[in-house]
Amino acid sequence: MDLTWTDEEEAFRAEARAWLEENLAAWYDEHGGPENIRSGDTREGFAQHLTWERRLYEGRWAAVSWPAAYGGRDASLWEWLIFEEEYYRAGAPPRITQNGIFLLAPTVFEFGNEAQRAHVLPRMAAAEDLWCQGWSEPDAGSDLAGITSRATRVEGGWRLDGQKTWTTRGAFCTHLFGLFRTDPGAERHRGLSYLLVPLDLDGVTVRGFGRLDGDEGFAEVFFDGAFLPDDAIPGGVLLGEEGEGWRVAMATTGSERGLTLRSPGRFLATAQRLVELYRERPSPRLRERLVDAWMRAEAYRLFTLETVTRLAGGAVMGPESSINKIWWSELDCDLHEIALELLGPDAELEGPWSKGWQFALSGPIYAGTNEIQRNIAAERVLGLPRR
Amino acid sequence: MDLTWTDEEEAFRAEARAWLEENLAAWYDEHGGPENIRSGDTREGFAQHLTWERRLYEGRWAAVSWPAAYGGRDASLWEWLIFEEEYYRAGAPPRITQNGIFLLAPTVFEFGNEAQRAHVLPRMAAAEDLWCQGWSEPDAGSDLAGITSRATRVEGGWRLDGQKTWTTRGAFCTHLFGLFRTDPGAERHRGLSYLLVPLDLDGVTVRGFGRLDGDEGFAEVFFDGAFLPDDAIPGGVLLGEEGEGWRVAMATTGSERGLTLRSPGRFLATAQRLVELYRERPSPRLRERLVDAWMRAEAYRLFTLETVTRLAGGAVMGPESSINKIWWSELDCDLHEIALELLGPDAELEGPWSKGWQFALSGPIYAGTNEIQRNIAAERVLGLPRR
Amino acid sequence: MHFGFDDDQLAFRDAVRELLEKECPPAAVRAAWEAPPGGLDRTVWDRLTEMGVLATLVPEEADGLGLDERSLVLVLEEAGRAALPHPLVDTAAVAAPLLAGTPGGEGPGPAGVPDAHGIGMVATDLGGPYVPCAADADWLLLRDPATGALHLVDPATVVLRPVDTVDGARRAAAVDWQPAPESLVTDDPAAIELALDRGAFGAAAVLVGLAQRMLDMTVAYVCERRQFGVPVGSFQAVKHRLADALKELAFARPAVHRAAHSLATGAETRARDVAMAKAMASDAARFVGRQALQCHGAIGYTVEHDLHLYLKRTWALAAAWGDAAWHRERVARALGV
Amino acid sequence: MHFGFDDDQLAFRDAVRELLEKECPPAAVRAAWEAPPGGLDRTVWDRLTEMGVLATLVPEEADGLGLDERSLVLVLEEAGRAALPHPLVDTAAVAAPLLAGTPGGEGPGPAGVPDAHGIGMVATDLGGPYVPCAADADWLLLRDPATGALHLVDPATVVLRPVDTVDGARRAAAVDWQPAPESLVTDDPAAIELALDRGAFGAAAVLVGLAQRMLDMTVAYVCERRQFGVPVGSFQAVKHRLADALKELAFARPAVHRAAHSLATGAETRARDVAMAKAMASDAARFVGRQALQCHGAIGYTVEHDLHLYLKRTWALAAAWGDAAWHRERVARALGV
Repeated sequence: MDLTWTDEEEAFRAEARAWLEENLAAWYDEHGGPENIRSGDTREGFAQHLTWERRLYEGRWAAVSWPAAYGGRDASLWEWLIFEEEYYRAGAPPRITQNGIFLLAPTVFEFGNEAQRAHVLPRMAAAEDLWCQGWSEPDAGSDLAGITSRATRVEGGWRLDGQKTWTTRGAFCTHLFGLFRTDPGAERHRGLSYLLVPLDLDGVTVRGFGRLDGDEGFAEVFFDGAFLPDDAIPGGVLLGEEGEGWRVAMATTGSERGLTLRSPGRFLATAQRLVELYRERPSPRLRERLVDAWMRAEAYRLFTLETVTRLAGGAVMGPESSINKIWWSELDCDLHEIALELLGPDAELEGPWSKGWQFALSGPIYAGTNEIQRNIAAERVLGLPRR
Repeated sequence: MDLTWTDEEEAFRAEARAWLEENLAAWYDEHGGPENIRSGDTREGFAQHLTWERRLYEGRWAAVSWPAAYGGRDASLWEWLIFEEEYYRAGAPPRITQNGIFLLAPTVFEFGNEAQRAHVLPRMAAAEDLWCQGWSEPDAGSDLAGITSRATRVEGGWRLDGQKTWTTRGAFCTHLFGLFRTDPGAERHRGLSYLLVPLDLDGVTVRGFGRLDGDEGFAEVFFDGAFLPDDAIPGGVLLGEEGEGWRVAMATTGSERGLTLRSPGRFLATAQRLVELYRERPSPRLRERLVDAWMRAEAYRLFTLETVTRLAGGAVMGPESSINKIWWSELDCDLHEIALELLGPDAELEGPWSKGWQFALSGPIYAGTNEIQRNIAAERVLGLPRR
Repeated sequence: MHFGFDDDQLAFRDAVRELLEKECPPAAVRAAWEAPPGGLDRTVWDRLTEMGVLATLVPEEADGLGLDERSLVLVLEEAGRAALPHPLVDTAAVAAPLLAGTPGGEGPGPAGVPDAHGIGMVATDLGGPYVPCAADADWLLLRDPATGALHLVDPATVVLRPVDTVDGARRAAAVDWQPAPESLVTDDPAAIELALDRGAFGAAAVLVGLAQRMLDMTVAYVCERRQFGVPVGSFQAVKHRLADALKELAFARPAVHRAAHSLATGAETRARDVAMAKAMASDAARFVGRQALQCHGAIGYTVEHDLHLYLKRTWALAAAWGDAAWHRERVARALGV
Repeated sequence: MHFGFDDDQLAFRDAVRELLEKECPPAAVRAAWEAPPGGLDRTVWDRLTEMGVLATLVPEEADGLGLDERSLVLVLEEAGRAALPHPLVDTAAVAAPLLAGTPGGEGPGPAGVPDAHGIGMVATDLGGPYVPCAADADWLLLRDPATGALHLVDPATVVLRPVDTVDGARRAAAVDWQPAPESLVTDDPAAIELALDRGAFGAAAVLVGLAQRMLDMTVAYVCERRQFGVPVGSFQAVKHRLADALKELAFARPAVHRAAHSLATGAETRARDVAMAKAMASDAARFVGRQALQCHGAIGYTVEHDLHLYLKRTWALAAAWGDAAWHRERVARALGV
């Protein structure tokens, strides 16, 4: 056991820190100051954030853990953790590209062919193609296997029918990765396929709508007999085998709940800002809760270091990522709730903490509700009977 | 809405208070001081508490809400609440007769014949017959319908076989009221009968064993072909109809969870003692939790006043008693937990708060676990689907 | 001892419920999010005025209904169930009895102010730094920050700075104004304290109604919504969340009703009872709201679904008129700890 | 960066686990409840001594194993899993390295004291007012209440007043004694602080082991116990309780392992890290215990079932060496709030 970083890792951290400091300032200047940056989940803010994403790409920070050939810098998981810590410590903005980079890309690496990788990944890193996740449907939320959107084999491609919803940033993206039922006779988890879909096809309609926090962060995507040519994506629009969509998607789910979607750096930064808020507006009655939340953010970092040690030793992520997701999503709510209590009557005003809190409330819902995560932890980690 | 007591009710309160003060002192004197009184759930303490129960009976305070003919004083539910407040405010001891008086007696009033009432009730009030509840079995805890103890019709009575367990104070009682399977062909809730069983029958063996808090408060009761004569109890040993035991018992369950088993007075007194403990050993970090617990005890009183108002207006107790039981059992745990935190390192020592806390921990388990109460509240009050 | 309501009180509640179901559906709440400052639709407010709801606590001799908080509490719960955007607490629970001088005062309203019955819409900053419906109100009841005295101020004489709050239908603003002798209503600390208690009590009652609405919506939703081939309400985790929501609400409500009684009877324990009511109602409503959001899942996490209308009002009111922690502090002092 | 254990550390743990499974079954813990003062069975202790466990933190040149807290932490978790009644934390985590003068000291043991390796069983009042296994120990490490200095005292020279505690196997007593110059071990505040941190860390590790044992017992029980025709572990409410127990434990454990690292490397953040470990382990173990009890139902609420042996040790240790609140206070100071 050795909890110190190597000189190389410290150098990596210093490089990231310096780059972020300089480029964040430059980005703010570009938009006339941080006060003019709107949420990336609004149309106007999304466009602003695109300039940040492209800056990241130019600095080769868009996807540090990817091979250099695809726009990354072959960083280790350790370096990725370091980068994330620095990213959030610097106060850099949430990644509007995250659903592509953190959810689709691992799947492309695992299941894509070389042509798909070569086309999809660099354009994703460069924020040329902007990917949203098309899984949920009006009747398939927690129960993803209830998907009814259909992809029907036709000459030279697929015909798409159905509807996706709660598609994060769907109204601003260019592409969707989604699950469609390709075998109408199969039920539940069978007969689904994982498709890569440009959103500018004829017969595809995207309608943005407001999330709880007021931003137009959600979209409905309607497919009305849209024709998806096989060659819409070089290497093909099918990721993995036809009918294997569930298995392919579940690999992504592991990433979503686990390591990559919500790195410890994000919560460490929030916890640190909370400590600073407390120093400005101390409230002894909240001191223990503050310490508790800070410790839980720190414990998340330690838990992750332990996990990465195991992964570095050859282990694979297992169902324990389910408790991970419960932990950070509830921690995020608590961090923001304490902040709102510290703010007192001012908490009613819209502001970063209020906004952050409303967003945090979605954490126990998205990426598999915490109820489902608890089922998974109980059944697959502890071995309790499924019934 | 009028939250004041009548002059008669105030007079009743004053009478109860004066009597309790005088007689508690006398009872302590009888045993050489309160420090010599042991827990009523130990053999020695049970005998000490019997002298208290008989004193209560002589003062006609053993069962105030019963008709005078059976040893009560025809008190209203309001007066009963007042008496309970005074009882616990005075620091009078837990009732070792409670399972008879609060669980069996309401059933005898509702389902018993006149001969059963005339025999069972006065002797119960006088603490001549001491009743324990024989429901749980090794394989029928939360799932009471899993009862397998059998009562077989034989000439002049019943033959009893099987085992009951977790029988509170069973090792010190004289009688058991219990559910036995009288129709071996029937399953689950059907074919059970509610029997009144003297524990001195041949073929009945009672073995006391320790609860978590160390007292011998539990017993196993073994029935090995014991012959229970029909006339062991005047009016018969069967309470209600043969095969109707489940329905009869459920009436008792309502009492257990609801109004009578745990009156608000009990928790108001604990909350008040906690406030006093806080004044002796103030700990600002616990102040909000203290206030919260005090409010919850007070809210329990108000909720009960509302319930009794409805009952007085002709309503009947419904499934809402399930939330009642969750409320007081969790409140009891919290009240004692705060006390232990106030006591700090001294909490490790055995003492009234430590003992009370260990007992409180059984609250979410006994009388139907809180999990089952939540199911009942959701299904029968809110109408959620049973599945 | 009778801890319940009489037939008149229940009939009054039913009449208001019927009105609000018709005139204040979710669409009316949404409209209040969108309307420009000063443009709040008054249809439902005018009907409430006609019914005498605003003058519930005004004595009959002053043309009011001559009722007390035991009648008002049920009406305010209905306002919560409907998420009524108008400042009913400010007007009916706080301003009307204050201006009518009840109980026991003489009602020293400033010159030019209509009688308490016909006062119209009053908004106040007693509940927090920002005034709800500030641009819509006919009068502003404002606290002089220097002296604590209460003034009734013509909105035409102040500068409003609208603020962006979590609940858009609160229509809140900061108010820049100058106290003047002629606007003084009272500087009697007891009268001010009573006004604050009435406001906290009123907010507590509204929170109970909001919580009930969110619970009802959620029960209906989980019975209907199917996932994994069954209604989601058949999952034990959902059942237990909602059972706890039911429990918290069921035990907070009597505390609010008792506060109504304590205010109506001028009980010695009034301050403690109101504080307990507001603390418990704030916590219970926030808790119920949290369960409602989680049980609705992504559907509830949109502004297209109605849940957010009730949820955001809950957040705003839980923090207004003293949050739960502030009122627990008051209870602590009453307990001598 | 490597946040895991090496093969030697794991082998050491496995050896201790094997020993304790054989020599410290629940019956041995029960025997510790019953044995008279001074009558604690030493079979398992002698085996631990032979294995060198007591001297884990003693340098090799002083005949110890020359290991550090990163090796000891796993052993202490095993002691927790077994609810070992003997004062292993007092002896191996606190007294042995203190007397051996590690790290960096000279080990100024009082005259007549055996070397750190062969010191035998040491019990201390550093963890709280009462000394566990006081009548059974060979030496008592006591804090002078006037000066804070630590003394190593022969039990024959003190008066013990056994106290009745929740966990009978703690065998605790209050100690009446007089500090004397010849019994002084150290009055160096840094050494005393380090001893306290080692004790808190040790208790945290034991709590992790206790929690793991209670979780394992409960998982096994709910898979086997049937009610309503199914294993009770198939109910979602039970699943979610135990998923939360797993989660709390899984996130507390790395905090304890990090504290081991901070102690072993003399990290600047040592005090904060130990405090965080003890706070989280105390809370997690109490939480797991509560879920274990509820999921066992009435069966677990008896002294005939083994659960209470682990539960009561958990309660005792969660409060000893500073409870969670006390350590959160230390973390708060480290955070500058």
